[in-house]
Amino acid sequence: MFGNIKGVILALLAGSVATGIGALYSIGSADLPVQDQQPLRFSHRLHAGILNIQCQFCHRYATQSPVAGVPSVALCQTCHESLSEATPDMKRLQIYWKDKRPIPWIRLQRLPDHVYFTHEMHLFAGLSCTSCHGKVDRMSGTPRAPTYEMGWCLTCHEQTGASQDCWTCHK
Amino acid sequence: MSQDPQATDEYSKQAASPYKWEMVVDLDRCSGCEACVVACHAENNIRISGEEEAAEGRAINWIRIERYWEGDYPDVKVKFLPVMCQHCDDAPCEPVCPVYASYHTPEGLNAQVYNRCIGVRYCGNNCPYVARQFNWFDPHWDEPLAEQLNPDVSVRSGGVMEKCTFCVQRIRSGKEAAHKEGRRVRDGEITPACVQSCPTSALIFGDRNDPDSRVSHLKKSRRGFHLMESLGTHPAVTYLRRLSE
Amino acid sequence: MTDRPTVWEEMPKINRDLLAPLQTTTWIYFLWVGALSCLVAAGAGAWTFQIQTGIGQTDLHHPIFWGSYIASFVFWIGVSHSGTFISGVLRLTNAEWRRPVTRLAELMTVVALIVTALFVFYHLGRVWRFYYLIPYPNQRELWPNFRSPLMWDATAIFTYATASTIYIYLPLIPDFALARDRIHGWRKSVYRWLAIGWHGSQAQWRTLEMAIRIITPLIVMVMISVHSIVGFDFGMALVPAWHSTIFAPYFVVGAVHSGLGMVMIGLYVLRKVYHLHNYVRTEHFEKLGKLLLVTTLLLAYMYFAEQLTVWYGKVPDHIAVQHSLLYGAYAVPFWFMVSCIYVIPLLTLVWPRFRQWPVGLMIVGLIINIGMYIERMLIIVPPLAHPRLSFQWDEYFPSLIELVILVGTLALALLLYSLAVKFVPVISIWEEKLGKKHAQEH
Amino acid sequence: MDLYRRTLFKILGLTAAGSSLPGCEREVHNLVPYLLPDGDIVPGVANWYATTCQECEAGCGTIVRVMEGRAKKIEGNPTHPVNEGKLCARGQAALQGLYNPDRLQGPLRREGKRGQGQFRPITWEEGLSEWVEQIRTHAGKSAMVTRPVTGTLASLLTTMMDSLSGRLVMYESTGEQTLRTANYLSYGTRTLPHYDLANADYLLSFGTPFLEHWLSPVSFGVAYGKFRQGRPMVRGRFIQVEPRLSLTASNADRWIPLRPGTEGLLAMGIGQVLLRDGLTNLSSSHQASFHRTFSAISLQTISADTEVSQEAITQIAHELSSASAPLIMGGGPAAAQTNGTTTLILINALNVMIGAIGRRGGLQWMEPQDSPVDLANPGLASERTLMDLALEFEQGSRALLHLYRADPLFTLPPSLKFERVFDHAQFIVSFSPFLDDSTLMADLILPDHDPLESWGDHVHHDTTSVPAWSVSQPVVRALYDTKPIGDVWLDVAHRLGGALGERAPWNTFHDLLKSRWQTVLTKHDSPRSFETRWKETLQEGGVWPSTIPHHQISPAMPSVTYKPPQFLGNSSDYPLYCYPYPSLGLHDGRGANRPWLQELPDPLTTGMWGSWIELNPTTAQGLGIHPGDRVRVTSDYGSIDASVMVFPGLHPDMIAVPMGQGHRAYGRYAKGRGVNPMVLLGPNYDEQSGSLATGGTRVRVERIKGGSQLPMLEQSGKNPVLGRLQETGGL
Repeated sequence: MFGNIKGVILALLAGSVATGIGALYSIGSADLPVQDQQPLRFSHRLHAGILNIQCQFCHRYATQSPVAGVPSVALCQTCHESLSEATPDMKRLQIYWKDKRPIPWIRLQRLPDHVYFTHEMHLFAGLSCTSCHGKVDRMSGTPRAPTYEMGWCLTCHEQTGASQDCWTCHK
Repeated sequence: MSQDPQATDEYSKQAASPYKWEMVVDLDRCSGCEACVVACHAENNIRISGEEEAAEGRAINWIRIERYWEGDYPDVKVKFLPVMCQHCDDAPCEPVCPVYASYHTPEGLNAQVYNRCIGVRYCGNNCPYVARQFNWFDPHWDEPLAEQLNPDVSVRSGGVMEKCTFCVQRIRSGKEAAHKEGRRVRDGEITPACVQSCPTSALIFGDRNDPDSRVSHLKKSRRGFHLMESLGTHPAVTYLRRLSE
Repeated sequence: MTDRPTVWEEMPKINRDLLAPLQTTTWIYFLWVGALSCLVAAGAGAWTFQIQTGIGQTDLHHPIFWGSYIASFVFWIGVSHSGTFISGVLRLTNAEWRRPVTRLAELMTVVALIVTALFVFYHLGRVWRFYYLIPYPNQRELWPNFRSPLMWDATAIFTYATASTIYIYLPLIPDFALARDRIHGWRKSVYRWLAIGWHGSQAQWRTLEMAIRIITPLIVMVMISVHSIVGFDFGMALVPAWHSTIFAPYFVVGAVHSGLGMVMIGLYVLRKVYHLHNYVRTEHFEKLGKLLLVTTLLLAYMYFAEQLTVWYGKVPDHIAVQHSLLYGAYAVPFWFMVSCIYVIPLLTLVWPRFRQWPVGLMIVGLIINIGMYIERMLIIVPPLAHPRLSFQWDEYFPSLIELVILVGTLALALLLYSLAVKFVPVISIWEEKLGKKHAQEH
Repeated sequence: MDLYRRTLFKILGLTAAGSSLPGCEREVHNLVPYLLPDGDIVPGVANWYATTCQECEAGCGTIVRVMEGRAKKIEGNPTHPVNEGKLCARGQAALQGLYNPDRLQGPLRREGKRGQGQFRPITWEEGLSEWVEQIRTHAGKSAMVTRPVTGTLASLLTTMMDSLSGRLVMYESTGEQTLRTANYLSYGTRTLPHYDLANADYLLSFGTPFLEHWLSPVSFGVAYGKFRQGRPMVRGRFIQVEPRLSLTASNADRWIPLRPGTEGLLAMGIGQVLLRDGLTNLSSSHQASFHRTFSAISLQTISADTEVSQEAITQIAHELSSASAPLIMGGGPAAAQTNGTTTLILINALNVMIGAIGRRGGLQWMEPQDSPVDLANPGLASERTLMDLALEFEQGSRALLHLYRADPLFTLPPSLKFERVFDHAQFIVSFSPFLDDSTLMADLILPDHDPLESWGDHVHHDTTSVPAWSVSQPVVRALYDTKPIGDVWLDVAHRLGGALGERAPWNTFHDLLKSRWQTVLTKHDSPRSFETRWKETLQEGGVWPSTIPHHQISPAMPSVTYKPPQFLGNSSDYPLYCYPYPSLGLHDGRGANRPWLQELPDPLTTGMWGSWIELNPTTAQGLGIHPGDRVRVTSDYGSIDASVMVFPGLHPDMIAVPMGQGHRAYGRYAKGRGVNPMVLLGPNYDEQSGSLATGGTRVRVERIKGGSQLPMLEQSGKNPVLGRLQETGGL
């Protein structure tokens, strides 16, 4: 009897501690709802993969700005002007262009306000887009890294010898 | 201006930073005009506390001009003392933080990581300069005042300690620019908002590791002193005494 | 002398008397618990409001970053020392008269510790991030800062809570077994579970006594260290009038002082309510009164030493604080506090006749605790209110929300204690019997 | 500095007004890409645009940090000669004018009775046609009250009001009208000199609040820094003479308090000693006239009346003569008395005696320069002129009132009865972007753009060492349905047609501005095209020559007799002098709707978000008043209630009250906050300049029930014992 109760207590304790630690371990703040309902279906696999367009052709501010930038409708139009409106999505693009309206893309990559991140310095350090964003050229929708949590950033900073000072990334 | 190639080598090493930031406050120049106060508010998204909170003693100022009266009429004198975080090398606020929200950067800055802070406020007690300010509530800006907020600086939520950062966002972008050109930051290239705005140039900012920088020269001035030197906090802010008769 | 009943004859009566609170409940008790629950609900509501809107619901502002929550934290942890000190020290010194007092005091320790922990949470600016304080592996690869006295504090309190739970539990096992055998209904199974198979064999008694003998000196050491560390929270800081070596011992003695006062109150009330006059006798009050006189003198000595040093030293930062206490903004509470914790106890307790008067001793205990609460506030607020830059000097008084939370938490402590009394025999039955046996043997 | 300049110009872009910017998208979950790429704009990277500060008349050059179409920060333009990259608190708070939550978002028409504050939104077409109708109805009866404007806008407004036979009145409550009058009498020019503080080694200032708001405070601030610590081995010495220890005085090496209004007398005493001890460098022709003026009153009497000891007077005189580059400035409270002009003439004469005229480290006038725009400055109006205007409205010769960023109902004492204008005006049009106290009375509100959304220029002809012409450009797109005042007037000119239409052939104010600048920028036969030069001008923020010859002034000693100041109210009922002073942040009240400035602690009392009455500690004690007590200040003209702050640096016979609060309207931050000390003032004028003698009213102070602590930065101020220097490591 004595042993039994001890066992139960221990099991309960161990269980709750493990669950608690597990929950606390992964707790973070950078998550966004994973939804990919963009105003028009855009395929990175098609553009970056099959057509082999370089990332920075569209995301053209990546080397000079903290943000990589979303291409303007005008930039889409440089190619799409000469293409026939084959799909409904391409037709939708034309409507935006004719209405002179920007496309209200839904944001999937975002860091919390307390994080300072700059594409500029990461590209300057020689990182490629895929190091963080994954194999974009194989993703049909909008690519999204599994997580942009602090531990994930730190792993790379540790490996590459980049600064691990808090104020490098926290603002 | 240091063009020493070794300096660049040093920068590529991560262990020690080549910079030690220092501010000099020349009390003989300071006129107490408070341009720095508004500059700091504009640059650092400091909340508008409002009348009620201000009356409670909760108005947040990363830099404040303390005013001390001396003597009685007609021999009255006023002394102004701009006080901001002194970025002490032996900062009393750092060891007491239970979660490392307050810590020392390799560049000699006394950092506060807002999202790590849980608001025990021990650091605030332990700062002899009362430089640390606390967000008692979530901040609020009447629309569209929030359009002005600086995207380079976080908006601090309620329950978080904050204080002067020497405008770390400006330091960061200054270093990035220098790093891309493979050189050291030049003297005067980085100016915190208060230093930039100060009409009388009472505030000077620079790298104390650079022997030719203005702060390195001014630090050696015979007028120089540190606030509460006896506490041994080794501040990175040097005051230059106001001369009087 | 011969017609006096033997221990063995007295046993059933002891069992009956001391298990009575567990078995019978009056409507007054329900009223009392109901009233306390309302207060607790009000406190909970106030805390929820504070979390929702912000810690600014307190009257705190810079430079007074700590106020009534920390003062209450210190106060309650002081109260928690009563149990350990009385039962621990008295057990160590084999003081026979301790027997009816220990359990009651140990219960206070546990209740006070629960309340103490709550104040830490009230105080946090972002309480929903409290887990940053816990050392555990996490994806951020961050640990808490063990250089911070607050982490020492958290560790010490956690240790103390664990140790005192064990400490109160061990002597409870035989009593739980007794309750298991005497009480029916749903509680029986709980008692059975808690009694972990106690059947009073020689081996079990030997083990229990050994365990108590080991843990008693340990818990006394933990107790001293815990309150020293609470003292370090202040003593380690650079705040004028905090930065002092006397804080650690002073806090320990102060804790015992208010703890003894609290025990005095508890003892009187329980004796009155549960008619325990046979067990809690005037002799116990007298002994406790003597102890209280000792702590009064010790505390007054330390306080005097500290204030004299400041006064003679004339360091401006420290003098500013002392001035505000002696004849400045805090003079009224200061002198009130001095009367409460030094003057009144001293003037009353020195009289042997007074020490024979339980009501008077209870009132002195109450006064001491009121005084000690104010003393905690005066330790924290005036030094914070007088930073070295006199431009920032300020004053503080708890806000309504703070007061509601404080009262709610006091109600919670009383509620927990009242509930515990319904569940745990307030006087250690087997120790009482053992005492009787010893008394007869001698 | 050179280095900074180079990197700066890389980032100083051209105006953002024309480019396609994302709208005010609030949804953070949406990414809004540009429809059309804009070469200048990189998302996430700040652009800086040069423009001109319009928060006060100094017109400092500024650069504005703009990110994704929003203005983030205003800093001084490092190349601008006026402020050399620096900017004061008020200039930086201009952002809160742009993003003020209480800005008017489109034209409004009054509903209900005048002054009730009920307005209905209308379209610009409705508003403009009604206005044109009113101009036609009240032909020749227009009047316009504006804050001082310069440059193209000034010339446009002048032209317009000329054509309409209207009257244009530029008014500023701290316009230093007295100084201009005195300078005209002493030096023969109304242009204010450049005070070469940076190169002076001794400054004697009679009340000038040059570090707060006087003339060009940032420019003075820059010079003050150099005056103190800018030269090796030379530290300028600074004496300030005034009855209240102002922020400027608190920086002085010595503050000499004196009886209010006796500054001229003290100047006379100093001059007397200079002449007596032969310390002047006057030509013999001058000697006699100076002697006559300065020896009229004995030194003893002077000392008794001013309350400044003879030793002090003598010492100052000797210090002046032994300094190598002494400078004397007068203004502020010294000018705000009935004898203001006389006082300043005497101070001017002192400058002549010490040879400061035209000297390095003295007073310098620049040679009048060709300006890109007409120097058609109609001159600032004094309060007397405003009274004339009020009379015209009363008599019916004026009927249509235009208001442009002037708030006379707030800034003028009610005792002047300026509301007569509003009572008699048939129709009132306001161009104010805010519903201020005067605009509240308007029939039609046609809100102007914010300065940061508008084109404009600024001519610096006073107080600068070099002439400068600055431009303003829109740094952000207009937030609301407002129209720049220049465009509105041009539009109306076209609608009215006729001669007026011919005189205004431009479609927009921008066209007008460019055409004005074309004449100047191409005048100096620059090989480059105007467009290139114009772009450069916009990038640099204006044009300014590096050096110019100084203008020679031949000063005169006008015959003046010192007259003691006259006060309204007898000394037995009203024992104290009332001294309203412009607040550092709110100035005359225009900053009151900016929360940064409301929360900016007054540097001396550290009060925020309200009004207070300053009393000398001894006076307060005598009246049984404690800090924080509520008091009523009463004059013959009105009364105000506020709480007391004890102020050690105040003449015991005075009370001081900061201006800027007590608005009836002007948005949520200003409305109903504090009290307006102008209520107390009576119609007392300086005879020669027609300026209101703001220091010329007597008051009494009584304790009333209640008492509330004003928000203060100095928290120890709650306790009068505290607040003195304890330990600061020895400043």
